[in-house]
Amino acid sequence: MSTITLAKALNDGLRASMEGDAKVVVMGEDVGKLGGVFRVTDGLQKDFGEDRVIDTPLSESGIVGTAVGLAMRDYRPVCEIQFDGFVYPAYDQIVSQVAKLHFRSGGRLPMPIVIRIPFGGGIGAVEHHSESPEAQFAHTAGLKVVACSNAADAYWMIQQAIACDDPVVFLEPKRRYWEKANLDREAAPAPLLSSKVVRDGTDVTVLAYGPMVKTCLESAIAAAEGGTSIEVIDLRTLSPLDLEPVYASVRRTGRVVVVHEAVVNLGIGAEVAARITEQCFYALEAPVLRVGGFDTPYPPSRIEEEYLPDLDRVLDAVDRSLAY
Amino acid sequence: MSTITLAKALNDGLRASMEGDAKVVVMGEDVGKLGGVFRVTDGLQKDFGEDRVIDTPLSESGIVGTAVGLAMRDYRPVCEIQFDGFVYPAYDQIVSQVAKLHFRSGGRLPMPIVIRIPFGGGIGAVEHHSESPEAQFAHTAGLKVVACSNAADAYWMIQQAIACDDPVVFLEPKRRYWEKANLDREAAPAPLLSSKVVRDGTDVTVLAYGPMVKTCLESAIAAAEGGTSIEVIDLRTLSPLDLEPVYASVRRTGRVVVVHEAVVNLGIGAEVAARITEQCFYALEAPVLRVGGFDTPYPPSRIEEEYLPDLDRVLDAVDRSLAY
Amino acid sequence: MPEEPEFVQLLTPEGERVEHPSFAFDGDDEMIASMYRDLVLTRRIDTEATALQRQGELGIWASLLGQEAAQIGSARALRPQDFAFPTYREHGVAWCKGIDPVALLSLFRGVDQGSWNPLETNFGLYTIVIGAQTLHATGYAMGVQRDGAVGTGDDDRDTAVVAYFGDGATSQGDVNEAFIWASVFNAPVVFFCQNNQWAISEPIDRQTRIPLYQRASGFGFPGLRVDGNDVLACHAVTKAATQRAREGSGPTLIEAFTYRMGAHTTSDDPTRYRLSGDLERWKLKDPLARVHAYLTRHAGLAEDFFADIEAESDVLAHRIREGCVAMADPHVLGIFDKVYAEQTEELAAQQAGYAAYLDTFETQTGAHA
Amino acid sequence: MPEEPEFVQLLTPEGERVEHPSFAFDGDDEMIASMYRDLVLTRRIDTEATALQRQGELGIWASLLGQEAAQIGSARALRPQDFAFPTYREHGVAWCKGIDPVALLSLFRGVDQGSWNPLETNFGLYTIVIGAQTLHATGYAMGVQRDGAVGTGDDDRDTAVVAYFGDGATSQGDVNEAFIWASVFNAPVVFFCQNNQWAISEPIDRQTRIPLYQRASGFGFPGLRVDGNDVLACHAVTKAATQRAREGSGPTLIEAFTYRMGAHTTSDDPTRYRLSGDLERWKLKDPLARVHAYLTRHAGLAEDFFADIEAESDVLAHRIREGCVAMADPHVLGIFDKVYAEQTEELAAQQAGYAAYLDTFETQTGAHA
Ligand SMILES: Cc1ncc(C[n+]2csc(CCOP(=O)(O)OP(=O)(O)O)c2C)c(N)n1
Ligand SMILES: Cc1ncc(C[n+]2csc(CCOP(=O)(O)OP(=O)(O)O)c2C)c(N)n1
Ligand SMILES: [Mg+2]
Ligand SMILES: [Mg+2]
Repeated sequence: MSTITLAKALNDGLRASMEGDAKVVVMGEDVGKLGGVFRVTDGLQKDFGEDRVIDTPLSESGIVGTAVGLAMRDYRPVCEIQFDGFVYPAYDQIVSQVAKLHFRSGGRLPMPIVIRIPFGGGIGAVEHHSESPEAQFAHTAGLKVVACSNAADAYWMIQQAIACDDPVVFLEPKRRYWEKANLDREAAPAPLLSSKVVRDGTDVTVLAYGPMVKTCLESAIAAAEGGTSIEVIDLRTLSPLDLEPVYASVRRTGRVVVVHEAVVNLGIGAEVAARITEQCFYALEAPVLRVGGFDTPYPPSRIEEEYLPDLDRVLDAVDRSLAY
Repeated sequence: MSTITLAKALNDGLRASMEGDAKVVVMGEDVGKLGGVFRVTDGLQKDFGEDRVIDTPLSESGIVGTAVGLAMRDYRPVCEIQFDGFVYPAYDQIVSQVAKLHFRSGGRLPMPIVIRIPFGGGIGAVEHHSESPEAQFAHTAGLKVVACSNAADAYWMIQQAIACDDPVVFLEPKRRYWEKANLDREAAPAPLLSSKVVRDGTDVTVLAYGPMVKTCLESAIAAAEGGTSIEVIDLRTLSPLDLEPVYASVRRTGRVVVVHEAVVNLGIGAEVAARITEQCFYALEAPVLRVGGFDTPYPPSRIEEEYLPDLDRVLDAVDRSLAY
Repeated sequence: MPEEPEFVQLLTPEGERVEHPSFAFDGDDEMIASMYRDLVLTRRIDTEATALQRQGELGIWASLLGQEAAQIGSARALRPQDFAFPTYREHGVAWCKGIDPVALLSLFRGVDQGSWNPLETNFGLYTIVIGAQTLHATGYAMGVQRDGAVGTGDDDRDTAVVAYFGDGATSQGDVNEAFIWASVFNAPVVFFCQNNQWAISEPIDRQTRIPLYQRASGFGFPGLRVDGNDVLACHAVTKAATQRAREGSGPTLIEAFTYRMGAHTTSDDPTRYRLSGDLERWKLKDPLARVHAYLTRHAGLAEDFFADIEAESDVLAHRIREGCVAMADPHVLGIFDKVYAEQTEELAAQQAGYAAYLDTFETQTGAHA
Repeated sequence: MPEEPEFVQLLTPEGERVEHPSFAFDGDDEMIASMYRDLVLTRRIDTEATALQRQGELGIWASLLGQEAAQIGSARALRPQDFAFPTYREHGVAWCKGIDPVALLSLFRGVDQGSWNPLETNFGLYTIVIGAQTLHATGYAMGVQRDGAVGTGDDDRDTAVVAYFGDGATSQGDVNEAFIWASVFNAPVVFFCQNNQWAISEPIDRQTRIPLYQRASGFGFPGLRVDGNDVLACHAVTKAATQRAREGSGPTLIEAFTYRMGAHTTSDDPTRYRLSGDLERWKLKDPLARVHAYLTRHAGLAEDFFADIEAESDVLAHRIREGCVAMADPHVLGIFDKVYAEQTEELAAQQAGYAAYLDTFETQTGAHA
């Protein structure tokens, strides 16, 4: 058992995967000597060499497009996209090639590619550095999309993603990179594509993933003081969704709030709400309420804390749910 | 009043806009002499010249990226993306530039750009020619996203989209290009960003847009024979959504089915379902049911009719809704 | 467009062999004869497929008419371990890579999206999104490097990768990024551009104002233009370029200067945008006729040689037709199995749900059987 | 990387003027003196902004240290109607385009995403997505053509567009597509690449294996390398290239060979990836020092000239500091007004809803006031 930051847990996880499988290669902008702008790949090039930790030209389509070729040559590329807002130049390669090649090839071409994306806001950054693009990837059949929320999950999930024979869009909550958690390297990890109840409760079910899990846990603590018992579920996998634990919870609480930083409109919350309503129609005491971004681009950083869902907005939704 | 195909209605609409405003330019691959692969721009280059109807290099990012510059120089570019599956190379320019520039400039840079995309399947095409990318654009704040379903709407909506000072992703139901409708050029058109009840009914509300409107209307006719009265609403605008007419309908029927070709998971139906449930919680007799694509890439064309929502699948959902 | 530059030519349209200071065809007449066979059979595949499309058996077909020499010449220069990444028009390359022509049709018929195994054939899937495959090729070549399969001197080990693409594709960001990556990493990849003068309705001047092969100079690797209708020259330059790649000397851009004799695809109507005069001029440069002339005049091949190939091509055409018509539609439930290597529960549930739904018809009417 | 090629230099690091066969600086000493002022003030803006970041007044800052000459030299060659599209580092260009330096800070402070009007200043928004602006520049230049503002001979009408970008940017598809479009349409655009040798931690050899200016040759327009630390040379070549553009002779690529003297941004730590020796060598080529030397030695400018500029720069620094600190945070409700030119009802409703929500705090605690 050790205490470790989320960024370091990813670094350790990457290292473990690289040690375990010589076909794992890490590629991206500044992943070499610099160790990535968030230091997630720190030291890897030194230990595994320039052939396995590749500082690439400044072209995201190139990063993902060449990863396809490497995968066809039996490699397992782990691509780093430096910030969420810079994944879009690679969008075509991701949705038309990476996501589809297994299908298009009639199952002959596995695409064991991991696309790591530090995502979300809250770090005071300039534009294009605080985006939440997950819904777009989750809408794309052929990808698997996961988001870690804490160091322990990060350590295991990155290794599981790399071991997966399908392409995984791996979302890292950048505002939580420096937060610490206990990591038990001997514990058996939960399966990659599973959600997890991270706090038990009885009155309202709150769903979150990535950076918002911590916010929701804090909301639950605050609510408890007021006598409201919130169950918090970390979705962890956004495509496929693992909603059985959610349905079970909703059948008990009858009330759900979904929280994410991404724009509410067509965000993950929309899908989750639609499914819960379909599966738990008679159990719901209130409509599934959603807390997330407004229909605006991400705002300048000085007001991002007012834009981002926070404890108050989560509790406001909880209250509104309870008021039904 | 004249009878006209949807493709020709668009052609006439483009022509009217170009005649009315010398700043309107049409650009894309093969839009010149060929008149576009669907002939939507037929004859325009001959009449308006190569400076206003621009055969571009084969690069979609270039098409949209240069359109931004043209818009900054006071032009109103109408970009044609040849097929839905080829919009992704332009994705970065669309979501990070076109969608955001008005916001990023503090409102100083209007982006009156129309991005025309023939979308959807059903024409027996090979891969990448039958995609339904609308949810991804609707999720992107700063864009307006509309879909026409018939020739009369097409004629007006394209002109309204071009007249709009905001960027509009304009979706054209390619399998309906050759279908005819009556066009009254003197009639006052409905506002661009409005949905429309296209068939009155009392038992179930069915929502659709683009190519599925016709399918749903046919379903309604079939259902009527069986004694079920379906109200069909053509959403027309996907971002923003215009759901007041939908809520009004749902409050009467208590039952809703949303239909689109796009993958159900995080498709427009997810958002519509979530909102309806929130706004009409007590009015709903059944959860909003969704009919659409499975979580697979678009299949080979020989089985596309089995993959695409059809009359039977719409009616099946209607029956399931009624069974609640 | 400035005056057209010289290109590498080793066999004139009249069927005369000519010398080139840097490139020579290193095969004998027997090999030329066997390439001629490939040219004829490839053209026959194309003709048959076009006919099948006209008869409604294929949804669409992209004809390679006029580009046979560029494809056969280049592909015959490949060693078995060399990997080729095609567009949607490389039927001749597919042929040389041992792909059953019937298998080529399935995509165009709409029964699947690629029916050969790229990993077994060293021939990538047909790629419709223009230019995307050039990055795949470059990445594959980077994998080859990492496998130590470059510059060992072992002819069975050292591996070249060839990316095929058209003139229009050169305007895509991806293709230019591929040039950058290949150059920066000195990857063993050959960029083989068939400049057939057209990207659907757009003439080459919509993509460049200088000859395309010169693009390479801006990225720091050699580019050259070859007579794309000359199978010997295409073979010679590709052999040299792949050899260079295998040795570890990095990428080359080959521009095969040719002409799309037919429509872009069977859906296209070129009369809307190009003059028939061009076509007539290019017919004089036909890639098959010149080899036929050479073989007759200089290699002493007699009528029976050609008659045999004709007969073989009739058999092939027949087989293609039979194979095509026999190609069954897939079952819709099969698509759920192909999405992931590790199917998700969600998808399995969708599959089961749809199967149950289809069953309701089956029991009712058998409609979806 | 092969031997470095010649570049255009008109003022040596020692402050001596030298001749170049093709380019000459066409200004007088007075103009050099005024450019020196720009150099000093620009550097001062940069120093002050860096300090403000250290003190927590800015979230981040991208320093132009070392690149002043490339920016001032090129931007001073622009006419008022010429439009410049910057990256995030073109503070010197902004200065020459008349942008208030205080306005530059707002993006980095995080109070907005661009606070000048591109349409009034002919200076585009800072663009962070690498390379995107090069296509905007090309499109703008196509608009210029369509407005008939090229090749008329009217100096106040004919318009050039300049796209600024870095060495790293040359690897983006967009930049290469911009080259293609500019070339095909012969657009009046100058591509001004500041090769500062680094893209964050990646040295130039991750982007190219030949000198960058040669990229242009692959696209069919001229490219040249200039001493990016020589303000006279940067002025001369940009003047020639923009003149060429205005006349209707099409695009030019200028590679300004320079060096990023500081960190990539204030968030970066270059000691992790580069040697201090390089920095020391480049200090000897400082863009300001050489002009100072020239003005002292050859233009007879005395200490008071330099003292005046120092004084002016102190005033400027003070003004920047005051302006920065005074910059108020925007109200969060304002963001709803900026999304569309024609706000949607949906968004208006969200705005009202959020206002009502905030009000609940206001009445409770005033927290979100
Ligand atoms: C990204 C993308 N954009 C547009 C298309 C539509 N399209 C198919 S083929 C083609 C022209 C290709 O021209 P070229 O590269 O010269 O190849 P050719 O067809 O001549 O062999 C176009 C525009 C596409 N397939 N992919
Ligand atoms: C599309 C994209 N990818 C990645 C980044 C992150 N990033 C910001 S600056 C930079 C390096 C840019 O290098 P260069 O073009 O040489 O410009 P310089 O910073 O040296 O002026 C990178 C990778 C980005 N802003 N945009
Ligand atoms: Mg072509
Ligand atoms: Mg740089």
